[in-house]
Amino acid sequence: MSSAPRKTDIGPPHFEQFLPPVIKKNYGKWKGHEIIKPGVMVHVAASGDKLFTVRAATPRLLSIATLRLFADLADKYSGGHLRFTSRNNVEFLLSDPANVDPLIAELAREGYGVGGIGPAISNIVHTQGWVHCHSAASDASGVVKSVMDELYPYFAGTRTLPGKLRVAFACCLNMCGAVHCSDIAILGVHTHPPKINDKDVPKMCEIPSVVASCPTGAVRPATVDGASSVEVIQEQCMYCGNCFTVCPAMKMADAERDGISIWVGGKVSNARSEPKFSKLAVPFLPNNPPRWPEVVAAVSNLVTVYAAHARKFERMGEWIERIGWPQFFKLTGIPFTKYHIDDFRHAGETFRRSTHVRQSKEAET
Amino acid sequence: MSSAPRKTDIGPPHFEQFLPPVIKKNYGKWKGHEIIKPGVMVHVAASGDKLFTVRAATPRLLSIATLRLFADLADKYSGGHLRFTSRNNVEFLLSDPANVDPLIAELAREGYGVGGIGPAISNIVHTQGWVHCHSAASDASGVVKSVMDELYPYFAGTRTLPGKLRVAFACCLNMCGAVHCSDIAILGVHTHPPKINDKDVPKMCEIPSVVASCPTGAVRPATVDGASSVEVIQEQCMYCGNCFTVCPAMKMADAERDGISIWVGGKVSNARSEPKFSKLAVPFLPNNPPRWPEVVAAVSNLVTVYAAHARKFERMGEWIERIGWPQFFKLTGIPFTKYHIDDFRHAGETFRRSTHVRQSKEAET
Amino acid sequence: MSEKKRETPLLDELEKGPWPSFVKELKKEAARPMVQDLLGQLERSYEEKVGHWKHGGLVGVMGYGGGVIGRYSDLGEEFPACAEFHTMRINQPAGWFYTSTALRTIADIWDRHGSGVTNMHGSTGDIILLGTKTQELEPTFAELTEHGFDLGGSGSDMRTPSACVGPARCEWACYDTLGAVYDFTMQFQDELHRPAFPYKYKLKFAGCPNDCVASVARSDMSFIGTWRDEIQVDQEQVKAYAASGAIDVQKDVCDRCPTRCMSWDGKTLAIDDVNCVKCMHCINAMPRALAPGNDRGAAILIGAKAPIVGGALLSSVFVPFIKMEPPYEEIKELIGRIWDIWSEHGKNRERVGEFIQRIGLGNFLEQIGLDPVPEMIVAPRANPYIFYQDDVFAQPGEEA
Amino acid sequence: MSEKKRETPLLDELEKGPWPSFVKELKKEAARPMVQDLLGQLERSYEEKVGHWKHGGLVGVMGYGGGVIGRYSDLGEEFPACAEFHTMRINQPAGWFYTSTALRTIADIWDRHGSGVTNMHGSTGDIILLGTKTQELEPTFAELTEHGFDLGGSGSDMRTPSACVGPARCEWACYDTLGAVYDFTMQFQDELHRPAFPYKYKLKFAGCPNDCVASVARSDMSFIGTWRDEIQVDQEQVKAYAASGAIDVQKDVCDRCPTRCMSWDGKTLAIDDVNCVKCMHCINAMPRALAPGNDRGAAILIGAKAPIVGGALLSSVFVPFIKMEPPYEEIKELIGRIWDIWSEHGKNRERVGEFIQRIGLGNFLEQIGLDPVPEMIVAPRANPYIFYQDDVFAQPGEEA
Ligand code: SRM
Ligand code: SRM
Ligand code: SRM
Ligand code: SRM
Ligand code: SF4
Ligand code: SF4
Ligand code: SF4
Ligand code: SF4
Ligand code: SF4
Ligand code: SF4
Ligand code: SF4
Ligand code: SF4
Repeated sequence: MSSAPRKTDIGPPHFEQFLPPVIKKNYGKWKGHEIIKPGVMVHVAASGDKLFTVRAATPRLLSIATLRLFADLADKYSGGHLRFTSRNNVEFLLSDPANVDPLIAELAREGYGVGGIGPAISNIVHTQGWVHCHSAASDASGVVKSVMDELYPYFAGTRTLPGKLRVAFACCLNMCGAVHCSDIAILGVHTHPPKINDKDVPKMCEIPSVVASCPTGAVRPATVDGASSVEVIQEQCMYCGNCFTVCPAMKMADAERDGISIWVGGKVSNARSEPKFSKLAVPFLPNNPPRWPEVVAAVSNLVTVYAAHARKFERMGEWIERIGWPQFFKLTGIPFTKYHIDDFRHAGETFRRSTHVRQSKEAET
Repeated sequence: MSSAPRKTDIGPPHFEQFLPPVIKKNYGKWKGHEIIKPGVMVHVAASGDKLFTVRAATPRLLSIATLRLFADLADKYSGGHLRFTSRNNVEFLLSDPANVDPLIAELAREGYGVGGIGPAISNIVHTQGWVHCHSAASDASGVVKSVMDELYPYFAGTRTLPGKLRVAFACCLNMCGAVHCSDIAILGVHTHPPKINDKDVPKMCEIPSVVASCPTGAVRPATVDGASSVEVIQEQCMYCGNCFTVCPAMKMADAERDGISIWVGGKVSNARSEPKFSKLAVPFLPNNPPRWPEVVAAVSNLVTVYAAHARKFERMGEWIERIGWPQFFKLTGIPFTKYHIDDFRHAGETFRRSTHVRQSKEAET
Repeated sequence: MSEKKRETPLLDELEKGPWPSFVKELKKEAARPMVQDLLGQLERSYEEKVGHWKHGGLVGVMGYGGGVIGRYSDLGEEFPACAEFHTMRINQPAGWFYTSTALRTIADIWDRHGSGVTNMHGSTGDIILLGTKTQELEPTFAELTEHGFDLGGSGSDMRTPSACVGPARCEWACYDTLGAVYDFTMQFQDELHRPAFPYKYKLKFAGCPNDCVASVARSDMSFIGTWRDEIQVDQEQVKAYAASGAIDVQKDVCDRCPTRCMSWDGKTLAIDDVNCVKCMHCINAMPRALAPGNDRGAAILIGAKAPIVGGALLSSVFVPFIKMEPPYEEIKELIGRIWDIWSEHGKNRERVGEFIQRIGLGNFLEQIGLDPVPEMIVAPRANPYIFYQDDVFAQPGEEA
Repeated sequence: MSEKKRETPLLDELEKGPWPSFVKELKKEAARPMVQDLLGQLERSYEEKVGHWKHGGLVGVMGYGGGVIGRYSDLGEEFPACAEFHTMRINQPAGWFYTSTALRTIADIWDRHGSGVTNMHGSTGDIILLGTKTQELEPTFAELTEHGFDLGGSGSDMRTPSACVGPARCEWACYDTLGAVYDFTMQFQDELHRPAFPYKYKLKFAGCPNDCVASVARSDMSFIGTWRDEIQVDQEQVKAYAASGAIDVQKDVCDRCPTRCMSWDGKTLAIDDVNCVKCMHCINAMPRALAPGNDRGAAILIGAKAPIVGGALLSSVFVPFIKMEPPYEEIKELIGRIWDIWSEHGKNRERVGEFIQRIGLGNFLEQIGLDPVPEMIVAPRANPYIFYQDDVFAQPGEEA
């Protein structure tokens, strides 16, 4: 565009220029906050100054039309100031409490509901899916939309929860996002070994890298019709797709056998208990676009059971650890299968190496 | 000896013939027990019958002279009935409480003190050492004797403890005995790779088994002076001695570099907390016969610190988990080194994957 | 074909319901052929239950090795307008703060050069500009830099660092997360833009142990704010919480403290701070009454990652406590030493967390010159396979 | 040389002190040349800090593959009387009960045929007869069987099972440990005496979760007594404990319950038995007040072992609860199925615990025809590397 010397390595704009005046003034000097109503909180500074935050949902995938809409709303209600959150909501940063309700009304009109603060369900951290990624075993945005439509009352504050409940979605085992440490993780899975295009392998792939990429050593060099390619020992493949990441000629996608698994009980905060991984709840559900009813039902069931049984502040994983996994499977009605038992590197660590077992036949929480 | 048809596979004698009458009568119908004094307890049956147990120390390695002595004492005081415990003490099973004190007196005269019941230190589970095993990195009986001479007050009940404290000894990493799950485990260690006798390898060893025996893959087939033998990649060897177990031509013993390591905080009971492995406390102490003063001092220090700080019922490992390992190292004065950090298969599981850290500089229990 | 509007009955279903609809977002830009074809291809994916993107390709801007993800359709004939559909990753401002002007600037640039579709934001934190052609990459980049924006990371480089809102709005921030993320990002521009590592390296900055950027799960190096001294307690406010009935101080607070180091007699909340592990729970539960101490800084943790290849990892304690003060020299040197040894000895596609487990944390510490401390571990080794070195013989009995 | 008494100044040190001395024991038999030489060789080990035994040799009794550990001195010239010094492992009576007569029988046999030195008992549980020559093995064996004793295990066979004292003296025994250990030992005489497995297989029987035979750490198959119904509570006795001051019911009992399923209001001890994990603590603490329930049996755990080769393991839950009633058919069949598949597919020197981890517990269960239950695990897998099989497609939505 311009013929001036090319600028590189300038880094991001300095954040300070984007901070509202009340933040600049009270930076690092906040004293406390309170949730005023669903999606709205006020932070109070030592100086007595107040900052009102209105948090609205976004689908993360935003058109520039919407960016302009948000800019307009910010100009109108929050002195042109807004931010996005680490879970892809948008937050308007208001100084004048009188602007809160009009802003909420206008956001609602445009389809961006307000909520997600406190012991609630916030936005689903998610990924690209069929919108942009080559690896996806499912769409991302469609599943997120379907699930959040169902869980919306927990976002908007019309239904409450014992503690925060973080849902995440990833469309393949690369797990872009903190899927592996979420209260409920929805994970796209391939369940079929890669289909090798022997013609393309020598052109597109470095065979040693492909062999090295496989966590289970299922990929071996092979000669096919006189040319060097690879073969996959089918029984050793657990469909991670890592070979495909390094070798486009090993396609994973499979319309009938790609699907979704559901994992529960992870967290990242250090509050009370240490961060933990999510654990397998439902091994496989089919891809059923556009609304993935099986996935929605399964997630909804998990949320309902958790909401009914957990104690105040208890995250999903903390609740399950208190009542024990056998009881979790009983309460949720999810069948326990051999797939639930880990069989990878650290498998033994998940075995119950004691007699600490709830023996009662009719165990209830 | 006899010319009758050879008897085989008859199994052990049936235990019932060895039970005292009071046990036969009340088998499975005991109601409770009480510790009367150090080393003496009474069990009361539903019928009201009582059984008095006097537990005496043994060095486990017993002469037949002593077996005959025990037999005589049993005839004199317990109707000829006695048993040994799972920790190699001997228990006289008395019906007449009047016999308790005379028995104790006679045992004491013979050098077999009474104790080890309740929250005490009992006998050290141990192994063969230089008395019988080819694998030993230290003697067993000598270390046990030296340590128990020091800890004797905790056995005899003149010093008390918050809970049971189980000490175990094994003379090599084969760990014959529950060394890996003891409150204090004393473990003989080799710290030098095997010395290969290339002449003997082909005669005495199956090379593929030797190669397979090495947990780290340090053993490789090699040709030495034209004959097939093995070589050991020195940096990959962690001195487990497993190659020696399958191949006598790979000697581990090394007078200067064999020694002792100390491990703490294991348990096997399910009481309160789940069974746990012992963890490394002191990586290496020299073999210093006949009395291993460094080992005795280290064990004694551990017992003293535990006795001073743990709460009632708390086993060593439960106490440490409550106060945290940093505090354990501080209180015991044991230096924390890189050796304490696991680097084998499950290494990552021992890393602190949270910020749950006691930050205070002057942490005390 | 892109000229005539394709029907999207399946996607249309996703315009319904209370949650904001990504389909509506796409349709807002559907006047553009690129988005029209994207909708068409996506509808096809919904029908067929498979994606239609080919494996990425090497595209980018001059002099940079990362920041652009090349993407081609495998239905390019049918949907030519999105046959090329690369994304650009733009380094976000710290804490994702914007003014309306800044947001419009981005919108305008993307209006001129791309699909008009974005992600606000990508999982790593970048602004994602979703879909453009190769020929537009350079012009977009020129306009972005013109307006003060630059690319983020991709490939085997340092990835765009991110931070929680921190002192800008949060009373619990134990250090300046925004200041730090900006400083480190600027310091390591070269490492961000020119992949030269064995694999990616992510930094995330959280102001306190609540970890609102999920750093412990998602970054090779997590800076998590914490403190060393006593929790600040306003006893009157504790009583007020108790009186209000909103909080049962014994049950909701004391009994949920992970080390049970608090006690409450109905009047005074006593904290045995020596045993407090700074988990934040009591502070979260009674924000008006409690606050982190005054001796604040951060714990540095290392090695989180997703499952590929060797299994997922959470970060683990590396520096239990450090003051977070600009210019952060000590930390930058530490990072430099880590990158040096990992770059030299790490295998291709081996994250630093896996590298450390492979060579052993003890050895790693030795090589970068950091002392082992017991705070790094949950417990010492249980496994007796110890690689003894000569130093153990030098100090017999030292522990007694 | 064995004719003249050798000085043992180092060993003599170990005759001092309050703990019974193994050196005194040896000296009680020192009239025997074999023990005289053993003392000499041992003194040498104490001087030189190395053992002087050669790697075992293949010796045994006719028709048996185990039960004897061959041992030769590497100083056989100097100490000829203990140049051969094999041990015999004799299967102990269940619970290590003896009469004086039985003990004298053993002493007499070993007087005639061996060193006169024993271990009461070996770590696995056997009576260890310590030191004899090859030529004495058969005669000793004949005398032993004559008197009703038989050899125990060694090598890759079932090893001598052992049991805690159980119902013979303990109020907490949830099943007949002694009856069971005798029954299983008799049932599997062939497997005990003739090594035919990939490696050793140990069985241990503990009457309750206190596990006084350390079965969870030391046996490939642990039978640990437990119960399914409510703990029996005598409230009067609880009050008596509280009143005595010996026990602080809240602090010492309720607060130490692993699931905190007990509560105490000063008068009544309430137990939420559904959440009780049968750890025994409260019962141990107040034996007069509490007792295990009436619906008793055992949990079967599988796979404990020492570190060689792949690392130490504790046993893990295999059958969460089973009634322990003779003739134990169901359990014996289960053991048979385990041995079959492990013998067929186990590698040489691979313990069953390692075998299960290698092939996967899920697959193992499938092969032996046992249903997976969540009691077997601490938590489901966190790792997404799942070997899906066709059955997952058969049941879509079944869990909803
Ligand atoms: C805005 C945001 C930071 C940002 O820079 O964007 C943020 C802001 C706040 N967090 Fe957070 N957290 C934010 C993501 C997170 C995350 C990260 C995530 O979800 O991926 C976590 C870790 C979640 C986990 O453990 O899986 C997180 C765990 C917490 C916790 C700990 C909750 C717990 O019990 O485990 C608190 C304390 C609390 O809520 O009591 C907290 C508290 C807060 C407070 C109250 C802090 C304050 O005083 O300002 C803020 C508003 C609370 C709220 O939303 O309920 N924040 N918070 C993020 C909002 C995301 C959203 O749109 O919903
Ligand atoms: C005799 C013996 C069983 C046998 O068949 O030989 C036995 C007998 C009793 N044990 Fe035990 N235990 C015996 C080895 C064990 C072991 C195994 C070991 O040490 O290798 C353990 C597991 C230790 C561990 O966890 O590392 C063991 C863990 C217990 C416990 C749980 C203690 C805890 O808090 O963890 C109790 C309950 C208690 O003491 O409160 C117990 C309780 C008892 C009682 C009170 C049971 C009873 O009512 O009769 C018996 C006497 C107690 C005592 O010695 O203090 N027994 N007990 C063993 C005596 C060994 C010795 O000579 O010292
Ligand atoms: C765009 C984004 C997802 C999103 O929708 O937000 C993304 C997209 C991709 N990720 Fe990611 N990752 C994205 C954040 C993450 C995160 C989350 C984070 O950074 O906090 C993770 C988990 C944390 C971690 O780093 O481990 C993540 C873990 C992966 C992995 C697995 C890495 C591992 O060590 O396990 C791969 C596979 C690889 O690197 O080969 C991967 C690979 C990919 C690739 C490049 C696909 C590939 O196989 O080469 C995806 C390109 C998709 C596309 O078409 O645009 N992505 N990826 C995120 C980057 C946006 C941004 O810059 O802000
Ligand atoms: C005699 C005894 C030690 C003692 O002093 O009591 C013993 C002695 C030996 N054990 Fe053991 N083990 C003895 C109980 C144990 C135990 C404890 C137990 O059974 O409760 C264990 C730990 C539990 C387990 O089985 O894992 C044990 C784990 C080992 C191992 C490691 C096995 C593993 O899988 O990790 C080996 C090495 C091997 O098998 O190659 C081993 C090997 C040996 C050998 C045969 C040495 C060898 O390398 O071949 C030792 C012969 C010593 C000798 O000269 O007599 N011994 N061994 C114990 C048997 C006496 C008996 O029959 O009652
Ligand atoms: S999770 Fe997998 S499919 Fe989804 S964006 Fe990341 S790499 Fe692509
Ligand atoms: S999908 Fe994963 S397990 Fe299967 S061959 Fe490829 S890399 Fe290996
Ligand atoms: S622990 Fe090692 S040295 Fe000791 S008896 Fe067992 S195998 Fe032999
Ligand atoms: S001692 Fe152990 S690690 Fe060393 S070579 Fe032998 S088997 Fe391998
Ligand atoms: S991580 Fe801590 S400092 Fe940062 S926003 Fe969350 S609560 Fe506040
Ligand atoms: S911060 Fe956590 S550990 Fe510290 S006192 Fe509060 S609840 Fe307890
Ligand atoms: S294991 Fe239980 S039943 Fe057996 S002796 Fe110990 S306490 Fe009694
Ligand atoms: S047996 Fe253990 S788990 Fe059960 S109530 Fe007693 S202390 Fe609690």
